[in-house]
Amino acid sequence: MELYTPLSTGSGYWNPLMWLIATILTLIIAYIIWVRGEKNYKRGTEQTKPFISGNPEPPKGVVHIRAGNLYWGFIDALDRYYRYLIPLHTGIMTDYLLWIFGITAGLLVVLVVV
Amino acid sequence: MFWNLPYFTVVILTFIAILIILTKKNLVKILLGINILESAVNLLIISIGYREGGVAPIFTLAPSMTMVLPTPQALVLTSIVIGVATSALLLSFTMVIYRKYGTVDVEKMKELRE
Amino acid sequence: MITDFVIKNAPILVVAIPLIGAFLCPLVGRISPMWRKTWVLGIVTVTSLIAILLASMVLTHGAITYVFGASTSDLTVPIDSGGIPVRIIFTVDAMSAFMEVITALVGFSVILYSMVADKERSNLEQYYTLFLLLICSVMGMVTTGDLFNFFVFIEISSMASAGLVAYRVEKGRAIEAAIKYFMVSTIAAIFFLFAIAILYGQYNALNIAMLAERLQFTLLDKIALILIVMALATKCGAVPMHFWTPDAYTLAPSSVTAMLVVTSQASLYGLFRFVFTLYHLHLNYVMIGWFLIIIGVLSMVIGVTMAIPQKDVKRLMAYHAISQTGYMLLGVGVGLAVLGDSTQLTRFGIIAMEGGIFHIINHAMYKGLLFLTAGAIIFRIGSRDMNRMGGLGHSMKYTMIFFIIGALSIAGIPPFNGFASKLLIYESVYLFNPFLAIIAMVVSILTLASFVKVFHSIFMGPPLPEYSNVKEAPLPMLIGMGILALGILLFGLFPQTVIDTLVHPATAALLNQSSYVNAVIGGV
Amino acid sequence: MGVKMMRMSKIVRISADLLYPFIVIFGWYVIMHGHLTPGGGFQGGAVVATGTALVIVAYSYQDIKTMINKTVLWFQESGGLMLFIGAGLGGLVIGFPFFYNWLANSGSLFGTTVIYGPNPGELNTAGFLPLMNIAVGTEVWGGLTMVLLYMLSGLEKREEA
Repeated sequence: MELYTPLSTGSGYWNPLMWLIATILTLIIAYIIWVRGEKNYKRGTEQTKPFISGNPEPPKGVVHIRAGNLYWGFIDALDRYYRYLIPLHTGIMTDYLLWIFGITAGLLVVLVVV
Repeated sequence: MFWNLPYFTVVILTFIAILIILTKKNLVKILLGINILESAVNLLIISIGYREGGVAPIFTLAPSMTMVLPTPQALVLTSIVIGVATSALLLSFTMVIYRKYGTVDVEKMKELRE
Repeated sequence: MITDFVIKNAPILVVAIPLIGAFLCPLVGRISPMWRKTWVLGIVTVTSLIAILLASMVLTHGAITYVFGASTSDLTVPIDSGGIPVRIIFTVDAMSAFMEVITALVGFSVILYSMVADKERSNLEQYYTLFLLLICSVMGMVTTGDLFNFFVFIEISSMASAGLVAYRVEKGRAIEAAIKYFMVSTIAAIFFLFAIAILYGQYNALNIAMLAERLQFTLLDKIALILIVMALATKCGAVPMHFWTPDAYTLAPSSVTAMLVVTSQASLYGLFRFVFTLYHLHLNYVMIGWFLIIIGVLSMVIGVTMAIPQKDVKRLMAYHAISQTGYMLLGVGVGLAVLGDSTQLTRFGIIAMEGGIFHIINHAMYKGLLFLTAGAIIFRIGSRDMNRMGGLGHSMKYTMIFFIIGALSIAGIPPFNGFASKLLIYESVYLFNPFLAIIAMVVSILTLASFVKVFHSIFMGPPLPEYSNVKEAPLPMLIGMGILALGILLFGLFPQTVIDTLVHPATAALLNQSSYVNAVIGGV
Repeated sequence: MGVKMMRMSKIVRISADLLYPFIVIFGWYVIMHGHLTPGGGFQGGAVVATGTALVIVAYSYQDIKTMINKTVLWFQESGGLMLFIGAGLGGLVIGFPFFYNWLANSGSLFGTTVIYGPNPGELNTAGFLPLMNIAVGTEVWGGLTMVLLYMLSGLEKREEA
């Protein structure tokens, strides 16, 4: 009996333990490379500050991007999709029920025709 | 034909109830529609349980004839009990909604959208 | 002595113990809050243990039937009944056992979490009464072998969960969510009752096994099938009947939301049970299979795209719940669409179904965990609006770790359990129709994107001044989340073990209709 | 008291008082004969609760609050359900399945053996079915009365606001 069987997916397999070992190995290698890096920098000077094209660094509170501003590009690009999708969720209870009755009626019609 | 009359009633009641549920705006009227729909199902089950020439399954001083199976009656009793609980819960919700929102119009009841 | 008793009566005890617990809760709660806590926790622990015991019994010895009111508990067909199982019967096969395990796991962690999260609320006796009633109804839905009892348990679960959703009134908004949810569930339940009436009228039986044996697939049976499918698809929140889901999931207390996820999975179980066990090959399986696939794909796409612009953290997660339900419908729908073709069924159909069913337990765990972390955050800062959050990673480190585990799992990132089930679905669906598999992968990427947004806006960034005195969530809440997180990790690391012990028997039980029928009426 | 006392006229109140015991007795008749005739716990309990509804209609809310104790109703509801489940679990204790009719034909309470087929209908039969009818009747009585009271209290709050 085998100690550990990987997940067989019909056309391949997936072994999380191997994946975990590979990840840990990669992390160790990355750590080794990182440790060998430049050590003689000075904290709190220009060397550790982020470089924003020469502009002064804004205070931290301003930097935090709030949730509403994330992915505006995505939503803007799909505007024509969202323009129809969001108004569909009207929040009116009768509409919810209309969908249920409508789909059922549609299926029954399909059934009678087929 | 005549013995099918209960089934026609079921169909008519169902359509009346669906129309009420979908077209009325008043929450209380929609609740009445749901009650009518429940009655339609109950009538359907009771009509299914009917057998010509059978007597009700009550042993007390019954004539010696074939008795009908009491399962449909039991089902309808249970479903009436459930219907009562449903109506009570929905009516209490309606009362709270009216107290908080000042309306029982479903179209004005859309704080939750999108 | 006591073990014999439990082993003999396990199918009824998983339903009866929460029921007794629920109705004694108001009386016990009068003594003191401490007694109430101990009582509720004890009841849930005992129920979960018995459910797991029952599942292990079923998985080793095969399906168990339990007959109410007979002189012995396996006398399914009374001698004077003419070969018809007239009594109320509980049938527990591997698929039911699988659902019992889910309910036991999530129910226990959620109650543990709720002990602290909800302790400030009023009327806790009624709250826990409804909560235990909800657990009881879910257990009942997955154990019953009878159509009408399934309807009764659906109604109990709707009532209990509507009451729980409406628990925090929140200026009437929770009531609005509850009334929408309850109205939709009532309509769905009435559809189901119509289907029961149609089936009973034709075959004079309510027992699933008996009906499965007698079914002819006439026009009326087709109508009944559509009513059943629509009712249960509505209850599990598939697009386009999903509108109640975000409302109810958002406004319910977080622990309740985690349990509502399990309730909708139980409806999904009912859908699979009736389609596979009741109708099986009589079914016009290609059409119904494609119907499940279509609503599955719609659920995935619309769920995830509606989730991205949300600002309310729980509403966002609720839309993800819809989206993940789509994966299960897709997986099992593919299995259903090739049900009659045995070569294709063995080539990818069974794998697709295993993926879909494995996803049910994974989803119940990681979605439960995510709702619980959201609840912990709301518990500490008192707001659901993500625009007002930020920098909480500095003060709520463990919550953040649990959130990361849940989020990576839902997005299908290795090595967590979401990846394992999604991989099964991708590979098998690709063999069925590559286009569907590509949609599933894109949806997975969008899921990751939307959880990156949540993670960034809640935990990242500098500590905000208004949340400077926010502390870590209390220990029982962390333990509740930790149990689920541990489950996610274990299921992710040993997927094949889970498949072999739980998922494969469940799939086999669904596919093998005759074994189910024999378990109930084979002993004649 | 600032709120107007909304009670009906004296004739209605006296009639309600007079009718109340009859309604309760009729309800309990339906409950007790549940295993012999149509009806049973739920129907009888609903009838008994109707009596309370009549009293609620006839008197004002302030009067009702002093007449009915909610704690008793709570105990009634929980107690009825416990009796029901307990009757079901009674079979388990003596080694039979859930809902096994362990009282039937035992000769003791509700245990008289009946002949199969049409019979005059003896009250002391049917095992635990009458017990369950009593349980359900008590529970429904308490539950429906409580529903009525809560709805009434909702109305009262509305008037005060």
